[in-house]
Amino acid sequence: MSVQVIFLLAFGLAAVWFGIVVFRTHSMVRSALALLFSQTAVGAMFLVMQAEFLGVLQIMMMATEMSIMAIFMVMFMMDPGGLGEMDMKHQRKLSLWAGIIAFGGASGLALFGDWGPIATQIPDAGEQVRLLGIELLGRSMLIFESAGLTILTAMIAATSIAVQPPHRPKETPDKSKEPYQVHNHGGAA
Amino acid sequence: MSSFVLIASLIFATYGVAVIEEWVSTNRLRLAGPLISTLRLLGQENILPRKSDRLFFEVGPVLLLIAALLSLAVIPLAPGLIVTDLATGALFFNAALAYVLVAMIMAGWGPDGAYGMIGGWRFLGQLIAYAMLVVMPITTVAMRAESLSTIDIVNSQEMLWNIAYQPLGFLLFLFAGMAMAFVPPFDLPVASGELAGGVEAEYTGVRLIIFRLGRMVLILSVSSAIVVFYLGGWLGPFGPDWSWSMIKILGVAALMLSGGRMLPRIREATLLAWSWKLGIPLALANIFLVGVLVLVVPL
Amino acid sequence: MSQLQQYAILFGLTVGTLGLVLSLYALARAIGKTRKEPGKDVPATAGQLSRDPVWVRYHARYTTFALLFLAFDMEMAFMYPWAVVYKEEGLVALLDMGVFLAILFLGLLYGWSQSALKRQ
Amino acid sequence: MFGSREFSKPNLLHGLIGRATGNDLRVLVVPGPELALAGGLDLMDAGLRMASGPRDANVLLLLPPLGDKMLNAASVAFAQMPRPRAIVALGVKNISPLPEADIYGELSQAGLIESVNSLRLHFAQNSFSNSVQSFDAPALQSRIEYTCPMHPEVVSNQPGSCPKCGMDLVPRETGTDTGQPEEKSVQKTQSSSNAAHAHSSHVKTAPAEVDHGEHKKADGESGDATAKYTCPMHPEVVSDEPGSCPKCGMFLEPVKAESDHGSHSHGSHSHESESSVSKLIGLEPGFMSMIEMTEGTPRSSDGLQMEWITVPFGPFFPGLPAGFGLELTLDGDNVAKATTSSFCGFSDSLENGPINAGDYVENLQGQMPLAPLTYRLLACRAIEAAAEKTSENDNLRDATLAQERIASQLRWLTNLGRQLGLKGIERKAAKLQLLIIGADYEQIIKLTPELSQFIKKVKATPFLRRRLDAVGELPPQSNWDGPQSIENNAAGRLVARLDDISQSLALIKKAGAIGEIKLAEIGNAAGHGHASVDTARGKANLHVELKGGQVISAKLDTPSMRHTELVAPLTDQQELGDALVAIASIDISPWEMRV
Repeated sequence: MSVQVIFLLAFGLAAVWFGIVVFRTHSMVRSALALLFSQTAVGAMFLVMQAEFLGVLQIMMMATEMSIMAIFMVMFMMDPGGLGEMDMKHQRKLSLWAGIIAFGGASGLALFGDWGPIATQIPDAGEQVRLLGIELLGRSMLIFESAGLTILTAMIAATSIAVQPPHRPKETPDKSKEPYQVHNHGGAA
Repeated sequence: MSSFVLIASLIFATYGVAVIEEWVSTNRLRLAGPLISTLRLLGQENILPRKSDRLFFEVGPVLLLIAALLSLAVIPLAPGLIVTDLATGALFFNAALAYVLVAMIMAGWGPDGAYGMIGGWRFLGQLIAYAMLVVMPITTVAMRAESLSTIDIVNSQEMLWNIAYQPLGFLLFLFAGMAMAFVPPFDLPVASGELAGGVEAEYTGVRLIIFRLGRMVLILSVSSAIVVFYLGGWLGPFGPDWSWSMIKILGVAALMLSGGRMLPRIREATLLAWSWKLGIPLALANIFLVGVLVLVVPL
Repeated sequence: MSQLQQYAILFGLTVGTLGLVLSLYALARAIGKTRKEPGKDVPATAGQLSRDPVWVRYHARYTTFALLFLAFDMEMAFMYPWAVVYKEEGLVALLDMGVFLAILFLGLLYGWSQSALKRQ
Repeated sequence: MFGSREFSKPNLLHGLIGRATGNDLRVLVVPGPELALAGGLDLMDAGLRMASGPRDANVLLLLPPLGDKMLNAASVAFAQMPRPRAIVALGVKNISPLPEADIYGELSQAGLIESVNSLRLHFAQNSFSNSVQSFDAPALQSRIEYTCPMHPEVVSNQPGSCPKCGMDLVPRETGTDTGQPEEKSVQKTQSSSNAAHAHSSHVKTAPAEVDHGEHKKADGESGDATAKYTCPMHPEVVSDEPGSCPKCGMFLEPVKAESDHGSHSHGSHSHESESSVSKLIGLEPGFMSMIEMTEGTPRSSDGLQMEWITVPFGPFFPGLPAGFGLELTLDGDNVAKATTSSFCGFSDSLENGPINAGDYVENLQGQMPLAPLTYRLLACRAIEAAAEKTSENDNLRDATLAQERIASQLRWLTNLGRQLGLKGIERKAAKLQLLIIGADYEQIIKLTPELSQFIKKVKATPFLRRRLDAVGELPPQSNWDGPQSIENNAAGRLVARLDDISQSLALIKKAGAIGEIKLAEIGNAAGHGHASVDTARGKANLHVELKGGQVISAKLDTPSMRHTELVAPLTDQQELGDALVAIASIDISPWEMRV
């Protein structure tokens, strides 16, 4: 039991540490992959807590999804290699407060929420998957099907955003400069 | 005793894959080939590209090896001859191999060289093409076995191997597996003629040993997954179980390695278009077909 | 073997691989050090020195595929538990998943019709 | 000991490794593997494996002819090869700036095998040594130059400020080759290391005379000093009162001085440190505006703006002709721009004055190692035309030409096989090429069935046609005169080359023998002459002027010179792999390009 707790703590700390690395590095790819390893550590925590299906699923899905995030970050962020050592943090105060409030909320939920009685008998991993399947096809069927619809909506939205040529300010110098110049002169005056 | 047999046969199989790999690429059978190459690389300088992301550069090959080894851990050679019989084995196999992608991106991005970086990002495109064709056929295998455990999956094929029960799934999984192990003609990220080595281009010495070893274990792992999911694993008419596993695995590895050499390297655009316009509809149809089949003819 | 023991083996396998790698590195280290020479550590580009960093905003051409892939990947999470109980549940499962997959396939068709299934 | 690894007391393991290295030879051929084939060397048979790049190689194999440019490139590749490494020079002596070769041999298969044997011994004994010297060459030197982040054309050897905008110049490492084309750096302006500097220096030094429009953009979201509210998406929308953006309907955000994204007055520009600038103008240090950075960079086909990199694909790129200096500007893995050069081109100016007609023929032959007899024939014909002589064995000469065409097409197939990963075709074509080059008439006739079978096999390779179908469409009215085909794509040219082999075989058979190409006696003839020859790559033309039996001027026009111009249109916006196949499909020989 105690070994289990130690590993749980260790993976938890790893998750937190990788989470910190996400913001401490200048490289976009490092940042994205740090987030991935943070999520992997969470997956390992699930495993330690004997939620095998959930853990393995987490470990699997995050790998591909965070990698895709990495390529999007490389595509759309300035200086993805972090060579300029530039600071990517913006709105520090706001995000700090948002972080503190979210952390407080989450820990409050964890500490004071009603988690039901502690399970003494954990069904074995195969049984867990089976029970999950029965749940999906039984009680939660509606949720399951509406998840399908949600995914469909997401697919349509993503496709229509990605396929349309992205809207951007015209790149011709006169058009982009014009509004700036007007205000700039105002500022100088 | 059994763990000794297991380790010995895994080492033997990895070495066998390496021998086959050299054989098909040079047309010359040298049993000592991989050993000699390893010794040569061991004595080679380990060049670290300057201004590189050293962490990624170092971790890439190691992660590739770990991912490939972990995926191999859920593959049974015989009943009892398995590292871990996870209840979610088929899923775990997939989860471990997802990190091959991460390793390739790291190894490609790390050295700050153009060939490697392009290779790494290409492999992401390749994954987007093959991943669904790995996942969906595994589901149909699990449907028949009523379990994700690899041992249960082999046992479910006692009457009829899955290659006969769901041939469509087998073909899809074979191609997807080849793309997953990036063997020719799917060797886009490490292509010699297109990227001068690609992701491998900057690796020398002991790091290259790790990379190549990881690659060999990956090929072994994919071919043994094909054997377990579709070719009845250890099932055979006579003789010890593990020998059947070994024969089948090395056979599939040889097929994978040699078959692709006959075809020109597939373009990334073609691969993506084919797998999404043809592969995924076929895989969905396969799920439906097997679904009906399992209910009607539950062999 | 309990589940936790199995995870411990997997963890041990990871650590053991790291150990193998480290000992190989140590062996290679004992064989000799890498000599620092001009030009050697510049990434090799077929006989020319290309000293510029390549870590730039890379234009991947498979972005629309990637977005569709994310949706499909999500959906696979439901497929595994479903597959395991498929035989047990029978027709219900077939219809249920049939609807689900049909919805998903619609998404694919939509993407196809919007020419998302091509290299951008 | 330029190739050994440093170790004072080699032990048993070192001995083993040395022997293993000797038994696992990966070779980087300079100028390239096709030169080995043309010279009749079978590398596979000698136990050598082709390396995919310098990192993969432990042997540098040098073959004649080697020019200075080629040797410079070879020294770069050699520097990047990990030790233990060795140089083998076959038929060449002076290889500076490379160090002395470890093995010298003669240029023949026997010489190669002998060299490989001594190479194995060399590696077994000298892989580790205690007297190791560092290798250095002029091509490896680097220096720091300074460039303006906003005006890449401004390059200086000293730090300072840009004469155009007054910004601080940023350092950049570059090779000593001052002939670095400046256009090359155009795409690099956005290279990331400069980017951060770009902004900081911009803020730091921006004086009042800087163009206000540009300055404004650098500041991104800044607005009017009197403005109170602005739209987060449309910085040009500024209002005194809260409300919503007329363009997108978003709520306007209040802008305060010294807030994170605040507006600021431009009154004060004389700050000493960057941080004080940031504080005062409310800009985060190092914050870059996307609009500023992507301004002026060319767009991709899908309208997204990314950064482009310039990557060399030569002279030793596997799958491309050796010595061909291709430099691709890549937008992702699409080719945005291609520039070509040659590392081994010819020069047709007669530097040392008029030369003997016979010597001229030999000279031209020597400059074209991939098609020596073809160009020998061309020279002979042009000179004979100038001297108004005719040769009696013209169809025998054509047979010789045909033989060389077959060899050339087979070498092209080897290259294509290597590029596409078709090992079988690569090996078989190389083997047949070796058989063809040295063959006499009877041997060629005997080889005919094998060749036809091979042609059939290549044509039947699954997916090969399909792979080549989509690439390499020549623009209309391009001056292509290589093998003609009905289909205007790489697949069509593959078929045309295969058919060319069959036709050449038929031609040899009809000629009945293979003739030697000898210059007719021209005496002291004088005059102008022109001749053209159908080479494997297209038509080659030569004008010569004779005076007193000597060539006083010559003008050579080769197919590759014309076809090089096709590289840019063929590769434009093509995926990298397709672009390389397209380039391979027009079969350029860098030897036929001008230096």
